[in-house]
Amino acid sequence: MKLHEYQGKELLRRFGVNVQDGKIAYTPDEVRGIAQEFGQAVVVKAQVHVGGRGKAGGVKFSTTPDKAYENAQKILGMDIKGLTVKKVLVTKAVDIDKGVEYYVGLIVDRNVQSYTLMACAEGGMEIEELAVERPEAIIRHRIDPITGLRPFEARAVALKAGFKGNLNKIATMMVQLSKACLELDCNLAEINPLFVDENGDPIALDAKVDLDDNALYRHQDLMHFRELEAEHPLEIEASNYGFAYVKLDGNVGVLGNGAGIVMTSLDVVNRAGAKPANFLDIGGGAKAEIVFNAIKLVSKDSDVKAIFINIFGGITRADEVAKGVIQALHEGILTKPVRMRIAGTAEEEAKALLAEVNSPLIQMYATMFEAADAAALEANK
Amino acid sequence: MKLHEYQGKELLRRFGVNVQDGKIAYTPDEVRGIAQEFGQAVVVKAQVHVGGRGKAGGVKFSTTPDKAYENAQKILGMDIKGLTVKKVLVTKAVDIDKGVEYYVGLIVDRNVQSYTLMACAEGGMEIEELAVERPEAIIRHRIDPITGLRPFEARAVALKAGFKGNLNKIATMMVQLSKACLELDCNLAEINPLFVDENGDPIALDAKVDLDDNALYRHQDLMHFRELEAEHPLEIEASNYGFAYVKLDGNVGVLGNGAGIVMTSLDVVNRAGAKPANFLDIGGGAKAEIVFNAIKLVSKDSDVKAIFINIFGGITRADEVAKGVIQALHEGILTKPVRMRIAGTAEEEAKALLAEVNSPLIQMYATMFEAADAAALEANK
Amino acid sequence: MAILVNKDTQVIVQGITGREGANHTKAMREFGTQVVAGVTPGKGGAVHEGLPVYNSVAEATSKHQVDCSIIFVPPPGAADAVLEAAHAGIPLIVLITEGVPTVDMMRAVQEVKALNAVNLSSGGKGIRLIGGNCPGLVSSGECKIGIMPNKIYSSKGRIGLMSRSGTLTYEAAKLLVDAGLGTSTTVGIGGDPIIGTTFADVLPLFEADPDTDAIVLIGEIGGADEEAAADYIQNHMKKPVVAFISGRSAPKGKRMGHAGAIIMGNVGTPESKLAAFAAANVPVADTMPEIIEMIKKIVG
Amino acid sequence: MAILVNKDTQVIVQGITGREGANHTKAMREFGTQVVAGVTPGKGGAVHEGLPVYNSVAEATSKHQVDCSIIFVPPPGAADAVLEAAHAGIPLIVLITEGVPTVDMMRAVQEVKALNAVNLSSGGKGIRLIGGNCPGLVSSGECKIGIMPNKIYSSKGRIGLMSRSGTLTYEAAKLLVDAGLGTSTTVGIGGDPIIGTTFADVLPLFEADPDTDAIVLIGEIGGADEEAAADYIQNHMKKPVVAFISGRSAPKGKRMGHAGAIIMGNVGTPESKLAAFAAANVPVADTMPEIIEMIKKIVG
Repeated sequence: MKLHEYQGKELLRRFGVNVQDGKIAYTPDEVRGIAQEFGQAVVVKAQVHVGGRGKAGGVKFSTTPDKAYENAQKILGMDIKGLTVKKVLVTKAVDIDKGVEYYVGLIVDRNVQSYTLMACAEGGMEIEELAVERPEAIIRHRIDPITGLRPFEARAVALKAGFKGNLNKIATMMVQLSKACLELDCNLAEINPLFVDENGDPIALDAKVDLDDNALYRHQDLMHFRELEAEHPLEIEASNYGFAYVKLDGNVGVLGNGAGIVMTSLDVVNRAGAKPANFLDIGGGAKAEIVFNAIKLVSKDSDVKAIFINIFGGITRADEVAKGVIQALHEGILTKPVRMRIAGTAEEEAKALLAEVNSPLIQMYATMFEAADAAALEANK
Repeated sequence: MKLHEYQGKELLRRFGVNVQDGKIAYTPDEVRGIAQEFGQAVVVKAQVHVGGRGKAGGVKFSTTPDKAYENAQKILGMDIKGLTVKKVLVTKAVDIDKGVEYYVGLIVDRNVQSYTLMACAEGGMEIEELAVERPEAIIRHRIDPITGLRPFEARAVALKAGFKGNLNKIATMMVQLSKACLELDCNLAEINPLFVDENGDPIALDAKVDLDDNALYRHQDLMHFRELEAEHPLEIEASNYGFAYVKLDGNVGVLGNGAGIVMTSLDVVNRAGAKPANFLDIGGGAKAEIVFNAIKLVSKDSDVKAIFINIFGGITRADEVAKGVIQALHEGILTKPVRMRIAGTAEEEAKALLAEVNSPLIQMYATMFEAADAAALEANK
Repeated sequence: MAILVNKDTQVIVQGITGREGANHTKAMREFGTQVVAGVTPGKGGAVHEGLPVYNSVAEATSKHQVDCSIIFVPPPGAADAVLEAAHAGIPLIVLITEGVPTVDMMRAVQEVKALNAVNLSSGGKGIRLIGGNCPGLVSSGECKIGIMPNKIYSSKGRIGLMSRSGTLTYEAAKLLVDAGLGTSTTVGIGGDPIIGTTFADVLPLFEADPDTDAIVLIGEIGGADEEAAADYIQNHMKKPVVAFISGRSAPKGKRMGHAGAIIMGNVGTPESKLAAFAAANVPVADTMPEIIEMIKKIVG
Repeated sequence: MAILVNKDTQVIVQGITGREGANHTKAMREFGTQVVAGVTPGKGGAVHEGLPVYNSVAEATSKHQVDCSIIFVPPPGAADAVLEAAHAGIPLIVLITEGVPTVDMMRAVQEVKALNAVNLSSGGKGIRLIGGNCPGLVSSGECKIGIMPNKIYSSKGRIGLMSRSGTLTYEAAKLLVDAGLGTSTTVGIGGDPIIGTTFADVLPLFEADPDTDAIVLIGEIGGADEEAAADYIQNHMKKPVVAFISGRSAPKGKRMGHAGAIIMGNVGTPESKLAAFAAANVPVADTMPEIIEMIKKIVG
């Protein structure tokens, strides 16, 4: 679960991380009020679940309440990568010229089977870009997931990264970030930029936190952070069904049983000359109803021109899949051509059911390639 | 820092431990009100910092609000081992006959250099007595202080101890207790009795928690638990001076620099045929003012008939000790005979200072034995 | 003999009384796996499908020779079940459960590795965790410790198969069987970000196995397991390996379901994986059927 | 040569820029100890009393041969300082700081022991922690790594001395010197509930030391360190040991200052300690001067 900057900061503050005072606002008037209350220069920052909002004009320094009002007018309602800005964070501004900007972040790293702490003296930049362009600029340190990061390790990382400022305070902030990750089950927790002011004190100017969905059951108090309107409506619906769903930008709806087979299905659709409209994993042992829901979901996507179903039935029975598809057809939900491959258990029964229905909308193929080719053909018509 | 039952329960509840509803009361009227509110049988329990309050009549089962009022009248103001009961905890009663009582506790155990979890199917008894009489009845398990107790270990301990009831819930309570110890820095955390009701659910009927004073700096939110009036006034004063002080029941005030030397001083006073009135460690490198404060403290104890000072000066200078004693004499605080041994640095200067003052109240000896004998002689006059 | 498990392997099932645990215990026994007992805390003393149920793994190991434990315990208790098995000294632990919190897995994997080192240094067989979020493993015709369909593993073959994905494993196994090749042992290492056993851990076992002639590796984008495997192959393997990578067309920076298949920086991209396999002279199939063609060319 | 430290031992001081650290660095150098550097995070690059100050222990070890670190870091950072030194591979770590939270010490001691095992198994010298809340250790006339008064350790003797209490150590050392005996090495193991090195850990070192003829053990009530020492003596020691136990008249169940001297159940009572020493044929002195009489009888 991705969190907004203001939510991430609220959580990090619980662990002692120094962040500037800030308040959330939904209207330019509210923004002016907050700026007046703070009585100093503020920054107005769009709260949306995408990166690159700075470049998109979603972050504006404002010297006066009126300037803040003006900036809020520009930012609220703005579209950033397809998402509308509905609220802004108004924070006290720091004097950027009187300090330095660093990067620190923790991320789940499968290569070291734990979190990796990353620290870089070049803050403010997108870490993904830096990781590609100059990986050597990033100091990496594996966190022991049982002990967590210890101050002595944090100091060593800060020294190695060449951070200037109060070494103990900067190390403490890293330790707090590590505690937050381990106790809140973060996939990712980044402070970028980590600003070190003229006194050497570190301040988190931004916070990017992503929580492990598998662990949300033990953080019921964080569930209120979830904002359904900020997610793609289909992603919300998918999550209600328990599906793993990712919206993509093509025209072939793709569904399968298992992340690996769905990823391969994306590849196969690409090979067939079309683009997948989504990733949809319906999981193992799927019954007719689950397949029905999956088709309902994919059919709602207006980008979808054809549906490619790729099932390898081990636990999943082919006839159950067929039943789900047929139900969707009968209920009038299925209006786009379905091209599918269902291998494995009860394949013959599935074929018999489909023969009975005999609809041109539903075609079954022996291999995933034939099914994908047929789906691509329909989608590209 | 020892906590009251109600404070201990409040902390354990934060970690998820199941305790019955309860409220604190200072008057019988308040007790009646709480019993009415609960609308069921209650237990009225004296909140004092000593063990054995049950045997002393400080815990009473009350079927009606009027009974609770009556019992509160008896308990409030009661003297238990020298402490006056000023408040009671009123809790919902459980049906003791419909369940079983166990013991679980964690204690800092220097022999395993960690906490030891102790579990015993014979609850309600004083664990110290049981440890002496039938140590084999107590299952002991070392806690890994880095990982804390894990559910599988807790289940194994519960099985070994022969606990009946919901195994997973009982194990969970033990895990919660371990988390509380590690996160709150407990010297000791006991649930005795751990009641398992007819459904197999565990409930903590009592809680005994003692916090590590050395770690209180990181638990500022727990400082309000400290109740100065519950401690011996001289212990409060000592703690303000930063002294380690324990009130004992003899007539010779004892002070020295270092826990080992003070303990040996107690032994020497005993050998001399007197009883120490206290343990007082003034610490290393003591200056005149610290010695002055120590004498002021010990002199306030009306049990003290003579004072034995035993200093081995390594960092501590003998002349500083002498100056402190002389200051106390001059300010009229020192009214009881001081018999002392000060070995080590600046011994000659100390002798010279004392010779100058030449008071019969202050005598210096070459060995701790002579000094202790002289102090015992004065005390037993 | 194949690797890791065979017809003599004695297995316990942690979480045997749950729905999944019960169903798959039945399927494993139908396959021929020697399931000797189950463990469900609080249900000790019960008998389930003719098998004794114990309160703890230690109780089970005190009564039975246990070579392996398979875990169906729900996510909140899954990592604890792994640690219980590891502390009881069980040499092979297979965690099927999907959706275990990542932090739990980090801690469990680290602790199992530490216990493994201690166990090995005191002359033991070591302690290995496979999974979580994996389909388990199966030595065809001998022993299945997992949830894969029985029928595609009924007859022995000589191809070692390992995969990060469940369904792709079945698909590959079926293609191998249909081609008249079949699998020696199939190991589903699991698709979660943090898993107990990686490709590089399994490769030396296949290399040493007289019943395996070649290995099929089904990888995914994300992480660097494939790169590490390529490195191992280049430096230590004599047997041929054929690889497949799914998700090669997935967009960057998107997390694809539970697979943890996310590309960060220049790590885990299809390009880095292809380059690593090229350097190790490992052919990479573009499609699943192409795997079979390549293997056939190799084993003749 | 004495044990643990000698004239060649090179020492760093963690917390050298604090008041205690600075004062005792001066005193140690006056004694003749080879202090080579100091460490204070954030003050790296400074020069303190002519010694270089580093930001980290690793920095210090990269520039100097370091055999030992003595720690004066205040309680909140003390355990972390221990771990820093241990992870930097320093073979001997002496924690002077008093008042370190018990949980911090539990974790540090456990981790140092694990690092010690790993270090030893890879052919290293091991990693040993002494203290906390201890006066340190001193090999008379050679090297003092601690806070004890210099003068009572100026000339070498042949009695090994170890103690849980600071001041009683000085007292015993002075009595030994005054009696014309003197100490080989004195080890203050510390009075806290959780410490890095116990009596039983020090005994084999004295047993193996050609410069030590007999050992004086200054114990206290509480805990079972004395019982463990008695057990070790009974089974492994040839050299004579004389013991002393302070607090024998202390009331049960009272915690005596920082000493952690509290009696629980039947463990740690004077009776159990006396019985253990009796079983090991270790004479127990009733008073400090009696220790000297006993030692004189033994070493003639």
